[in-house]
Amino acid sequence: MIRLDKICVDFGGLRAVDHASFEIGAGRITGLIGPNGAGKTTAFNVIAGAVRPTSGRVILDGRDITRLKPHQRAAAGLARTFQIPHEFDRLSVLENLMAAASAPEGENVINVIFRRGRYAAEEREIYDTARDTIRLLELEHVIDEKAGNLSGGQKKLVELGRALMRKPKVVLLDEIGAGINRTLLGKLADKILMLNRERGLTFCLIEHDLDYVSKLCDHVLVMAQGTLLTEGTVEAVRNDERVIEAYFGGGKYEARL
Amino acid sequence: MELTGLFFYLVSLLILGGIYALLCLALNIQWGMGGLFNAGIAGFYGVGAYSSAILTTAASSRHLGGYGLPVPLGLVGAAILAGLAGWAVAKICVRLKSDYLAMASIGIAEILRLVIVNEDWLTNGSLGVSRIPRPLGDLATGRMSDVVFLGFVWLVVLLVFVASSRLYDSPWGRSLRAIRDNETSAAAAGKNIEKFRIQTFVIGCAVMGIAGGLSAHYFRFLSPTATDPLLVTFLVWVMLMAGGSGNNKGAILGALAIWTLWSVTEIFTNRLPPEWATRSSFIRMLLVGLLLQVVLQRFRAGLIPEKSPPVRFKEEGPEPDR
Amino acid sequence: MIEFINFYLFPALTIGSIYALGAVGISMIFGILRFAHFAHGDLMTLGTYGILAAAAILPVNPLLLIPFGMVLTIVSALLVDRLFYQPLRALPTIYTVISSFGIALVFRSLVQLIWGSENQVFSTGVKPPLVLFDTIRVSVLHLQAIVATAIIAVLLHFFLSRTRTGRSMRAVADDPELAEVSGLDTAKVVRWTWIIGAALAAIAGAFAALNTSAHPNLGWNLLLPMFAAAILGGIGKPMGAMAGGFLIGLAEELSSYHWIGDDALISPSYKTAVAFICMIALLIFRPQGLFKGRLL
Amino acid sequence: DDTKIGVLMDITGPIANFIPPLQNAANLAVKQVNDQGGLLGGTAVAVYGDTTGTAQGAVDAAQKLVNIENVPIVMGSLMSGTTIAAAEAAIIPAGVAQISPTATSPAMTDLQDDGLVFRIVPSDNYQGEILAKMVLADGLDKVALTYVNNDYGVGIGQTFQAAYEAAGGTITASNKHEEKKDSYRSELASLAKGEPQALVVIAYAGDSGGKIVRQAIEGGLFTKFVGTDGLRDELLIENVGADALKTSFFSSPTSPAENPAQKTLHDAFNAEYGEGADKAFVDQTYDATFLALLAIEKAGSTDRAAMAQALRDVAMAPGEKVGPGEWAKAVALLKEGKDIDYDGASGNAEFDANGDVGGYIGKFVVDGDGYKQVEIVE
Amino acid sequence: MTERLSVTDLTAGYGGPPIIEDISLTVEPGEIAVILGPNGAGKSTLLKTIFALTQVAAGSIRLGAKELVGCKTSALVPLGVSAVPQSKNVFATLSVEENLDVGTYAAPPKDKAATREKILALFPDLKDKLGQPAGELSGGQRQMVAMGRALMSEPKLILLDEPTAGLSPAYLERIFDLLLDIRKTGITILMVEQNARQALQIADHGHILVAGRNHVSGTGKELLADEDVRRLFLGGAAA
Ligand SMILES: Nc1ncnc2c1ncn2[C@@H]1O[C@H](COP(=O)(O)OP(=O)(O)OP(=O)(O)O)[C@@H](O)[C@H]1O
Ligand SMILES: Nc1ncnc2c1ncn2[C@@H]1O[C@H](COP(=O)(O)OP(=O)(O)OP(=O)(O)O)[C@@H](O)[C@H]1O
Ligand SMILES: [Mg+2]
Ligand SMILES: [Mg+2]
Repeated sequence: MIRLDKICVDFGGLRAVDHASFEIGAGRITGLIGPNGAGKTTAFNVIAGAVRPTSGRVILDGRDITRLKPHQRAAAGLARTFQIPHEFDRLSVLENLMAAASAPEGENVINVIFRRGRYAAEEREIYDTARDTIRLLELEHVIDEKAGNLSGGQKKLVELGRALMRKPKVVLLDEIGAGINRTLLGKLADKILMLNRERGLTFCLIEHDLDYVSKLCDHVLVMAQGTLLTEGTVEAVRNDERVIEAYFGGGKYEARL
Repeated sequence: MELTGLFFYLVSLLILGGIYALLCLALNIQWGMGGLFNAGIAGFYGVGAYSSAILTTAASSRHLGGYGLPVPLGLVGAAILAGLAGWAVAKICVRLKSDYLAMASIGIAEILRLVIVNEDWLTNGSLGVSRIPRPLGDLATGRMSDVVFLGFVWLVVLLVFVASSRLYDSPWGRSLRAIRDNETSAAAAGKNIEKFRIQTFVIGCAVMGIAGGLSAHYFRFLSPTATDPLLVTFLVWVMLMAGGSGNNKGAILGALAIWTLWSVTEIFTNRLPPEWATRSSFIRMLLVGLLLQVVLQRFRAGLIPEKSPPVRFKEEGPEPDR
Repeated sequence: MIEFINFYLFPALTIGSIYALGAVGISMIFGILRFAHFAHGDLMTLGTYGILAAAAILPVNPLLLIPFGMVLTIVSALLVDRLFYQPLRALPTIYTVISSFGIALVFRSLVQLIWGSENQVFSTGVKPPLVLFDTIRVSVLHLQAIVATAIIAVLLHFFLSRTRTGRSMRAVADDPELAEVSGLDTAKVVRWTWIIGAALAAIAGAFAALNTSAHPNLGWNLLLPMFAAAILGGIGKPMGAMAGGFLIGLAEELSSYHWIGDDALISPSYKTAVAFICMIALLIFRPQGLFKGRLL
Repeated sequence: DDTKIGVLMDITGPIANFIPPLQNAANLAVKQVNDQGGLLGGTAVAVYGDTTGTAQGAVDAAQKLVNIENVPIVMGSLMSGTTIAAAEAAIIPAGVAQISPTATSPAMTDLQDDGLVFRIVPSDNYQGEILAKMVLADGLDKVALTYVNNDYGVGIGQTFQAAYEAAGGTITASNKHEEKKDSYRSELASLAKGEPQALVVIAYAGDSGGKIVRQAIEGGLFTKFVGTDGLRDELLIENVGADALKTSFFSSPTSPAENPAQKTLHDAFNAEYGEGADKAFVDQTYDATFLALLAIEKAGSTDRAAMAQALRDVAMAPGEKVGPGEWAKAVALLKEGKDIDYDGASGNAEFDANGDVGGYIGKFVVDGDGYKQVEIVE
Repeated sequence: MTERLSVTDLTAGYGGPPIIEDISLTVEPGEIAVILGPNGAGKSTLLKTIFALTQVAAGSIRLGAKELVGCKTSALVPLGVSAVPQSKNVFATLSVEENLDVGTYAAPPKDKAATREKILALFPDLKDKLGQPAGELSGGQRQMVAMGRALMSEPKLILLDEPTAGLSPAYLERIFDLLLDIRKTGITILMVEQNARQALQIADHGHILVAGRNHVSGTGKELLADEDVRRLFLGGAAA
């Protein structure tokens, strides 16, 4: 589905991503883990077009999208969330979600001024989808709150909600779990599994909570220092010496119950 | 003060108020919806004013012209040329963040002003363009022609109001406000930021051009004194903020309220004792400056604050519920 | 060459000094309080008239009276901030911008009410310029302005990089709320911003008025190039603003030098445009300013 | 009873610094009227309108004068841009007469004004041509020219250039400069090329004109200057000193030599305000105001329709001469049914069909702290 | 010289209806207390209220004998209170070095160089980033800078809003180890966590906030063992 081909990203003197090559398989839920500063977010940014790689190519469904702008990639079916929430702070939660939808008729100036009937049906559908998504995210009680006034975790949920509004083929989730209550996160994981199974959506998620990763992902990529360290099933990766050293530490505070 | 006098003063107040209302609506599209900090309103206003003036006047040896078009066509020309100027500016500057765009647009307006003042062949420089016709010129003469013109101006205001309300209350407007709030995330949601911003800027500038054109027809004479940033750019900003940015009704109300304030203060300062007569203008400026502070402190969010358009739907039926 | 030095370079540096001193305040206010202070030019005017008023009583070199102007501008700035800007701080900055625009009108009309609107000169008669090496003619005032600005630049640099208040300024400029959480007294930083900005505005006004004459529109007329200078230097970079001021001054004046052939490169009528073209070009190609200021 | 006259001036805005003496001039005329028996048997009151130096402000202020204050005649304004906009959009439609003291733009001539708009100052074209003659007569056949880029400077500057070159003079360099800059040294450096004998400066002493002269002297570029009424201002002497201007001369609209009107006015002005009679456009402003007051008196009422004709009647020959300050005399003559002819400090105010005046241009040189008229060109 | 933090009947919000109501809790010197709860429950609001960033409607907050309600935010650091906000917790344009330095302006540590060394030893990743603007760091690195800044002033009471959000398991371990360490020196710690299961293992006390009210309190062990708590707040069944 998405393939990174020898991607390098340089920030000034620092090479944040160093000849990284990996693939996010179609229809799968792939996990991307690695120590802080490994280059995971940067890799996402390269895929989504927010950062232009110094060298290398990004392939989506066999098509080279390295030169496309972020909005063109979004139109090609790519949706993403941001690690640090990027909400539309003066729009309400509902509007945040609706604004994220694609609305070809309603975003046409001529239609808007002269032919308003043209986008009514489209708008209705966007509205319904937004309501459903908000229900799922348990944000109904703040539906009319300005997104800028939400709590840190609620902003993350809105972040996820906007990505789901895009009707995407691939969704990149950057630490959606950090700051989300674990019980709710469990429910979201169920939803992601359902979307993956029923609609064939492809997911790639960066996460530090291994329980969550292992519940969702059958395949895990491990990045360290800008390159792919290893990949495999969660179990395999968990037991990999290099990964333990670079990433897990002693496992003193057990997350499992 | 006799009643007819009062009437005609009101007419003039509403004509200029209407022209300012157009400028405010235009700025509201750019700033209120799009977050584009245009501080060069005077430039686009000037382009519109001179375009319409040159297109509709008879030939003159002193400046370009002699097209003698009817006024409505002149205004269309004003909209197109100001829109084009806006497009060129937007092409270069639209990536800039708000305050930087402000500075760039101030600079561009100043450059446009210099062109107007210096390129005699085009605009007759500081000597100005005279004998600019009024629309429906033969319908009335003398003071009555102001009444006709008033109707004309407010018809334009109404059209622009309807159009901009539709823009505001639409997916287009919503996406625009989303871009205003967060560009990165709007791009990730598939919005072509550049396209949206250029559209916004051009629409706003075209309306500013129309406002400029209308004022040229109202003054019947156009010289660079009509494009002073103080009375065009800054005052319009004051009006929009006072009226409530992000709200079209607020924009119009703000324009009328502040213009009235600006104009009427002089009537009162003229009533000061004669020793003060020579200083009354400064007292008036002082008053305007202080009243502005009062407005800002008392009506923080403007007379009519920004309100997102309702997005509720009736449970059945596809029509938006307004 | 001599012509270039006498008629282009020194005047350009003088104008540059004036822009630079004004731009520092604009840049700092922009950086820390995050708004374009439209009353800054008129603050300059106010300072100038303060000095003028003192000069009417004390017949000494007006440069010695600059402290009077500084006191006036500092007090006015602090007062205005307290009464008008501060209550608006929680709102989007555009409100403060608009408010400062109204304050500009207030300052200007006060100057006109109190001192009248006619031009006023500090001293009459043409002062013979200093002649160096028989060929270089430079006015004493210009030298004073340039040297004073250089000294102020050094002091300012010292203040910003060595004192705790100076260094806190950068943190407050970055994120006032977090600065407050980190225990920095933002109110104090804001106060110092006004004090420095206003003091330098008075000095700039004094040089501008001495160079020509004082009138109520003095500062307003200088405002736009000073903004250009602040941006050129990078917002929130006082030292950059200094450099930006000089660059704008140089660009304006030197653009009409006959670099190629005998004709002015750019008609002097378009002098002001040069400043803006520089600024716009910079904004497009290097939006963080020449010296890497904050991206807004 | 109060009778109002409208006084429209660009009080705030770009030319604010010129205004105070002009307000004094207008107030002086009103005061003299009231001291000498009043207007229409009551008190004359000047109601000010501030154009803010912009077209919008001008129209707005004029609307208030004609509609709210109900004045029968408007004196003003000063800049051509504001004068014409006010006239076209507010004053002419209301059928009110208007007399501008200083609007020099040629566009004033062809206004479609139903004969309502007058001015007391010659069109730029006129002063420019006379100035060309004057410069050549002074033996200067190679000069540099700089004029300020506004209606005043461009009007006179361009006519001067054309007339001067047509009469055989050489302009070594000429440029148009922006107002309000701090340094004109780079312009001056290029103007000094080609060995001109003098620099012709068409600009205001209070703004670019004064700075240009000063910086030219400081830079050692020019020693001789030729200026117009905008530069002929005591401020200039104050600014650069009389010594530096010894060889310079200035042109300014004036009245015939035998007419002592100007001195009368200046004495009265300085007696009232201490100083300032010599400032640019004081004469014209006073005359225009006085004429407007005379016109009301002549019309015998504040009937707008009668104003334009009344203004012509009191301003133009034939008639018994009256001058500045002679209000009581004028009223007495009008009471007797006699025709009067006001000859003012700035000229004899003989309007042509367009409401323009021809007039006299005087040549002035610096004399002590002031200026002295040495010659008159017609 | 350490003091207890006691919050009594605290009601506060952002100008509208109160977000937290009648909250009472105490944290003894040298204790770690952790606040848990669903998103939007008011956890951050509680921390912000202690740090004088919201509007208090009722109640009191005492550090030892000193009443904190009514203090200015900037006055708290000199009193020995330090905070790490949940988001926007670094000065993005300042370098890492300067970010750490800012922590010392209001309350200079006894030995600045030594403190700085200690912090860099704790977060070795920051060592080669000292000159880099904090805005260019990865999410986890920012978290480290924010903690570092708060520790630079050697506080008596430290308020942490989700200090481990976005940190790798290895860093989570380090931070919790560190918290246990500094607790030993008598410093009081109050933190909000969503990595709740881990946090309860080091916490002396836990408080679960729901909809702005204190729902359950108990020792860390009690809460971990409580079946309802596990199911409703710790994602118990899911794992
Ligand atoms: N804009 C930038 N300029 C300079 N360096 C950057 C920039 N963005 C990221 N970096 C650096 O690149 C490296 C990789 O950052 P990245 O954000 O991809 O890490 P990450 O794997 O997502 O880490 P985390 O789990 O902490 O979020 C880091 O060392 C970071 O400091
Ligand atoms: N500045 C604000 N203005 C208005 N309401 C706010 C503001 N900040 C937060 N809120 C509201 O207060 C409630 C509690 O927010 P708070 O940030 O305290 O939650 P939290 O418990 O920290 O959640 P999370 O775990 O998601 O960070 C939320 O419903 C939020 O919408
Ligand atoms: Mg990351
Ligand atoms: Mg929180």
